[in-house]
Amino acid sequence: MAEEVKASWSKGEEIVRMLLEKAPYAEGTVRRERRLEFKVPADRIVDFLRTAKANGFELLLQITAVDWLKEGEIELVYQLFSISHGTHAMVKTRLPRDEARISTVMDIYPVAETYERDAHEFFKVTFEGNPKLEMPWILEDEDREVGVSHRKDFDMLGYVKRKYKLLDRFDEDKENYVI
Amino acid sequence: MIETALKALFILLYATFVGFMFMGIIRIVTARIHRRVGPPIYQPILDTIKLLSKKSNITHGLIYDFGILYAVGATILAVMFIPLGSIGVLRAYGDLILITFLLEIPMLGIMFAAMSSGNPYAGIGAQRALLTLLAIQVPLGFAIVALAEFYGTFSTYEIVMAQQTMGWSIFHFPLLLAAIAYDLVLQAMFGKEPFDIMIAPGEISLGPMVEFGGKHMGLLQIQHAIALFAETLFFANIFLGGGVVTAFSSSILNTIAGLAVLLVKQVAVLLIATFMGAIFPRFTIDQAAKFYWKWPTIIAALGAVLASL
Amino acid sequence: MNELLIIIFAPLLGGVLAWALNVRGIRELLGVAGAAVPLAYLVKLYSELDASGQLSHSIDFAGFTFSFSLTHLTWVFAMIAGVVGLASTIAMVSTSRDGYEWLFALMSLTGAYGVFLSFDLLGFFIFWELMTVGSFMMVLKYSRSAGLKYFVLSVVGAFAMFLAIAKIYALSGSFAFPDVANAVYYAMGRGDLALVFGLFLVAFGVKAGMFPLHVWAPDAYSETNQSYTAMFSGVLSKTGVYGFILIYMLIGYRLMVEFGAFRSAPKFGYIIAFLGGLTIIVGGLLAALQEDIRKLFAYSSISQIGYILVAFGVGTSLSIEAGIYHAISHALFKGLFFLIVATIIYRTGKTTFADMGGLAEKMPFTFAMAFVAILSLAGIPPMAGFVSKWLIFEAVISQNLPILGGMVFFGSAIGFVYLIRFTYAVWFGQRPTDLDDTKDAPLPLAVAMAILAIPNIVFGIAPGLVVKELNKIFGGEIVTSPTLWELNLGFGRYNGLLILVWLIVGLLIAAVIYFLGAPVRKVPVTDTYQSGNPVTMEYNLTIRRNFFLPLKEALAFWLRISFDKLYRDIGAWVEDFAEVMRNYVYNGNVQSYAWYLALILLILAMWGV
Amino acid sequence: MVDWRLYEPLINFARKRSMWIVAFCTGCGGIEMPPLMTSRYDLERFGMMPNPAPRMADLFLITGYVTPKTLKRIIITYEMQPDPKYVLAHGSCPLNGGIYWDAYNAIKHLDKYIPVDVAIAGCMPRPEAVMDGIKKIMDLIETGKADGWKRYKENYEYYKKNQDELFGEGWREKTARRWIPWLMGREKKREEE
Repeated sequence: MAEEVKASWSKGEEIVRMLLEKAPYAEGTVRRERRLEFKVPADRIVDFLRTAKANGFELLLQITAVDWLKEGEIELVYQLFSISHGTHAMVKTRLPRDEARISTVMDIYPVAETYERDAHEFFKVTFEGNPKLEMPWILEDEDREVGVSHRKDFDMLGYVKRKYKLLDRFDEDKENYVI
Repeated sequence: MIETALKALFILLYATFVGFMFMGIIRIVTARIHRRVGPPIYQPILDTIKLLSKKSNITHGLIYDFGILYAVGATILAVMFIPLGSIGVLRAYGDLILITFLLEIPMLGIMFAAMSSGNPYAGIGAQRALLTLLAIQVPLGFAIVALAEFYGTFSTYEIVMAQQTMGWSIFHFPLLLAAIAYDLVLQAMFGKEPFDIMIAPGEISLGPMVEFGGKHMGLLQIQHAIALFAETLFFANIFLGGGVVTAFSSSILNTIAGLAVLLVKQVAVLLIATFMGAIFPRFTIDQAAKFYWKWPTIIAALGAVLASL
Repeated sequence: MNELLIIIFAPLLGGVLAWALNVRGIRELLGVAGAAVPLAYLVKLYSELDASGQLSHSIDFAGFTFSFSLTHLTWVFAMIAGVVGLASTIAMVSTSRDGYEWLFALMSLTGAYGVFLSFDLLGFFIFWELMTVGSFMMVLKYSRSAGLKYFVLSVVGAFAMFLAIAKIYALSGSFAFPDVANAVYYAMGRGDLALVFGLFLVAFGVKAGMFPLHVWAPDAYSETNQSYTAMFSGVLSKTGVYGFILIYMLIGYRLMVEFGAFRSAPKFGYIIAFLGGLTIIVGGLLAALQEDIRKLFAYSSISQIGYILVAFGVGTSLSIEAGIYHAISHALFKGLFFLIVATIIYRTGKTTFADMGGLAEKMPFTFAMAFVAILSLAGIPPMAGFVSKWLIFEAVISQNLPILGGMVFFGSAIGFVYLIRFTYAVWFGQRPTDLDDTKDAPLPLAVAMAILAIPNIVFGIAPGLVVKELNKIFGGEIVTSPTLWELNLGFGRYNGLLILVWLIVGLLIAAVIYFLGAPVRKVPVTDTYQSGNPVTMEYNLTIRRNFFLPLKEALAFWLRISFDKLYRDIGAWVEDFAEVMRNYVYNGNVQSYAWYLALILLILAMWGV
Repeated sequence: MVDWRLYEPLINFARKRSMWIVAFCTGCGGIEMPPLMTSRYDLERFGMMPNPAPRMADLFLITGYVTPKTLKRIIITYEMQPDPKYVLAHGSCPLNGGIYWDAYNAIKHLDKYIPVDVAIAGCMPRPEAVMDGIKKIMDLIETGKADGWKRYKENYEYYKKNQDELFGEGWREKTARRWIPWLMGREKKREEE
C-alpha cells in the first residue's frame, strides 16, 4: 500500500465529524477532496444509511461488492452522493464470505432494490427483505444453474472453455495468452 | 367496352409508374435536403421487385392476405373515380364524398391485416393511425364541405370543369383556406413527418407494417404508389384546376398536354409535403390531434362558413 | 279480423301463449310464429297498399275511436320492425331463458307495431307505453339499476308526451292525426306551439337516445338479453325516430311558418339536427372508450341515431328520405351487431374486451357476419351503411350547413375508430387459453344473423330497391334511380354495381400479383416480431385494456362532464328535498297539520275569498 | 406458373441494389452505422436503408460482440427474415470473441450458430471497411454466391445442435416463459387494485 496522502479538506472533515457524532459505531475518514469513506459494522448499516440520508446524502449511486478471498470476507460498498454537500461517500461494510447476509436498504433508498439484485446474483450476498432477489437479472438461466459468480474461487476460464467448447490452445500457467 | 378496358389499363399503369416515380422523388429530395446523394429515382421499383421475388412468405391467416388485397383493390377503385385529365373511366360517378371515403378505406384493409397478425406493435400502430385519422377528419370534412358548397355540386369532374371558367379553386378566398387545411391533412395521409407517429420506425418497428414481408410488402408498395398518385391527383383536381387542355386541335395532343399539366401540379403538391416532412421532427399522437383540432380546423371551418354564404 | 290488428296483436298473442304454456320447444315456436306472422301479413299487404295508397281500419273501444293506418311510410317502419323483430326472436331461441322473456319481448314488439300503425295520438300513446313496459321488464330482469334508470327517463318522456297530447286535445278535441294537424295549423298560438314542440322533443328524444337524454341507453342496451337488444336498438329506438317524423306531420308546417328557417333548414329542425350532431360525437367518442363489448355497441347505437336526427332536422324531403334510409340500414347493421354480441356472449360467457381475443379462427361464420356489419357501419362502399351515410352527407351539405357537415364527417371517422377496437380485441391477437374450445354460432343465431346480413349487402349494391319505396312516401322522385343500382341526386351520383365490379377488378389485379409470388406459409400467432423476444401463449401481449388511452387523456377535461352524473345529482337533491319535507312539514304531527290548515285559511281570507 | 429463371438477372440486380437492413445493432459497431447512413458515406445511394422490422429485411448486420442473450434474439430474428437473407458480421468479436475471448457471456464463433456471408475484420472496422464489405456482399449476391440462407436450411441440424448445446433444449419456450411468473404476479396485483 502506498503511503496514504492525508487529505486536508476541512469541509469534509466537518461532515465526517457531524455524522460520526450521530453514529458513533462507525469510523470515518476523508480520502481526498469530495471523497469520504466510512466503515460500518454490517448489522448497523441500516441505521447508518438512515442517518446519512437524514443528513444530506440524498442519493445512493451504486452498491458494489469486493471479494476478499484470503480474509474470507465480502466487502459491500454503498456509494452515496450528497447534492447539498457536493461530495461522494463510500460506506463500506464487511460480511463473512460463507454467511453473506445483510438487511436490505430498500426502504431508505428505493433504488437499492436493483443494486441488491445485482450483488446477489454475482456475489451471492443475500439481502433480507428484498422481495425481488430471485427475479431473473443478467445471468441466463443455464449460467445460474451452474452457479456462475464473480467470487474469486469460481473457475471462470474453465467454465468458459467448457461452455463454448473452445480449443484448449492456452495454458493457464502462462502469463500471456495468444489466440 | 374495350375502350373502357384500355383506358382503365392505361390509368392503372400510368398511376403505378408515376406513383413509383413520386416515391423516388420523395427519397431523392429528402436526401438532397440532408446533403446526401440519395438513391436513383427508380429505387422504389427495385425495392418492389425484390420484395415480390422473395422466396418465402408467411401468412397469419386469411384476413392477413385479404386485407392487403383489399387495400390494393380499393386504391385501384379510388383512382378510377378521379378524373385524370380528359381520360376517365368512372369520373361521372366521381363523387367527392365517395372519393374521400375510398381514399381512406385502404388504410382499413391494412389495419385489418396488421391486427390479424396479433403483433402488439401493430396494435399500437393501428391505434395511432386511427387517432390520426380521427384528428384529420375534422379539417378534411370542413374542406370537402367548403368545396361542395362553393360549387354546389359533389361531382369532381364538374368541379374541374367549373374551374376552367371560374379560375382555380385556390384563387377564391374560402377555398384557399380549405386548400391550406387540406394540404396539412395530406401530410398525414402521406404518412410524412411530422404526422408519421403511426409508423414511427424507431419506436414501434413501423407499427402496422411490422409483420408484412415479401409479397405482402411488395403489394403494399404498389398500393402506396397508387395511393400517392391518387391523393396528389385528387388535390390537383379539386384545388389546382385539374388538367384540361384544349389548345391543340388534336385530341391526343390535348390529352398528353393535360397529363403533363397535371403531373406538374402533382409534383408541386408532393414537393410541399416532402419539404415539410424533411425539416420537421415527429409529433406525438396527442400533439398531432391537438394541432389538427386547432389551426387546420379553424381555417377549414372558416372556409366552409365563408363558402356557404 | 282486420289484417292491421293481426299485425299488431299477433306478437302479443304469441308472447302470452308462450308464457302461459312455458314448455321448452313450444314456447320458442309460438314466439317465432308471433314475430313471423306480422311480417308475412306486411309482405302480403304490399300489393294492396301499392294499389290504394293507404289501408285504414278503426275500432271503437271504451268510448274512444282507435284508428290504424298503413301508409307507405308506416309500411317501411313496420317492415324494419318485422325483419329485425323476426331475426331477434329467432336468435332468442338460443339465448332466452324462460317464458317471461318471450312475453315481454313480444309485448314490446306489439307496442312498436302499434306505434307505427296508429293513426291517432291516443293509440300512439298507449302502444308507446306498452312498448316501454315490455322493454322495461326485459331490462329489469337482468339489472335493477339499469332498469330503474330506463324507467325514470321513460316516465319523464311519457309525461312530456302526455302533456303535449293533452294540450293538443284541448285545442282540437280529437286525437286523429288529420284533425290534430289541421287544428294545430289554424289555431295554435306561438307559446303553446313552442311548448308542444319542446315536450315532443323530450318525449321522442328519450326513446331515440338523443343527447343529452341518452344516459339510459348504454345501461339498458347492455343489461339485457343481447338477442333482444337487437330489437331494442333496431326497432324500439326507431319509434323515437318515427316520432320525429310525426313532429313534421303534425306540427311541422305550423312551426315552419311560425319560427321560419335557418338557411334552408327550418329553425326548429336545426335544433334537432344540432342535438343529433352532438349525439353523433358524444356517442362515438364514448363508444371508443368503453371496455365492455355491449356498452361499446350501445354507445355506437346512440351515435348512429344521431345521423338520423341530423338528417331529419335538415328537413328537406331529400334529407328525410336519407334519414329513413339510414334508419333502415341502422336497424340492419346494428341488429346484426347485437346478434354477434349475443353469439359471443352465448359461446364464451364473457363480456369485457380484456377476456377475449383470437376468436376469428374459432368462429369463422360469426366473424364473416361481423365483417359485413363492420363494413356496413363504417360506411365502406358498397354496403347499405355507405349509401345511407352518403345520402345524409349530400343532403346536409347541399343545404349549405357547414357545421353539421363537419359533425357528420367526424362521426364517420369515429365509427372507424371504435369498430377497429372491437375487431382487434375480440377477433384478432392471442387467444386466452380458456377460449380454446369455443364453438361457432348455434343454428338459430346463425340464421338470424344471415337474415340481417344479406340486406346489408343487397341494399348497398341495389339502393334502387329501397329508394323506390321511399320515393313513394313523398309521392315524387326525390332521389331519381334510373336503374336498380344507381342513385342520382342531380349534384351527386352513386352506382353500387359499378363500385362492386371495379372493386372486384381491383381485387383480381391484386390477386394476380399475389399468386405470382412465392407460396405462403402459415405461421402461428406466437411467431411474431417482438424485438426478437420469443412469444408464448401464456402471456397475452394483445392490447385489450385501454386501447385508446391517448384519446382518453386528450378528452380528460370533457369526460368529467357527465350528464348521467348530473341526473343522479338531481335525483339525490330531490330525495334530500323530500327528506326535508318529511322531517319538517309532513312530520305526522296532528297539531302541525292543524297549523297548516289555519295558515291556508288565513291566506285565503286575506286573498278575499 | 411463370418461368422466373429468365428474369433472374433482373431480380438479382434488384436484390443487390435494394438491401434493407435490420436495425438490430449489437455491441459497439452500432455507432459506426450513423456515419454510414448519413451524409458522409450515404449508403442510400446503393438502395440500402435501415428497417426496423425483420420480416421485410434482407441484410442482417451483426455489429460487434454477441452475448448468448443477444444470440437468442438474433436467431429468432434471423429465422423471421424471408429468404433470401444475408448476414454481415462486423469486427473480430463475432469471428473469435475478440477481446472478450475469456468472457463467460460473449459468443466466440458466430458462424457456429447462424451462417455468415461476409465477415469484416477489425476492432471496430472503419466505415470504409464496412463499405468494402457491403461491396463484397453485393458482388456475391450478383453471382449468386451469397447463399447463407441456403446453407442454413441445408445444415439446419448442425446449427440447431450448436444452438441447443449452448442454450439447452427447448430454449425458446424457456426464454419466453422466463418472466411469466413475475409478469403474472404484476398482472394479478394490478387486477386486485
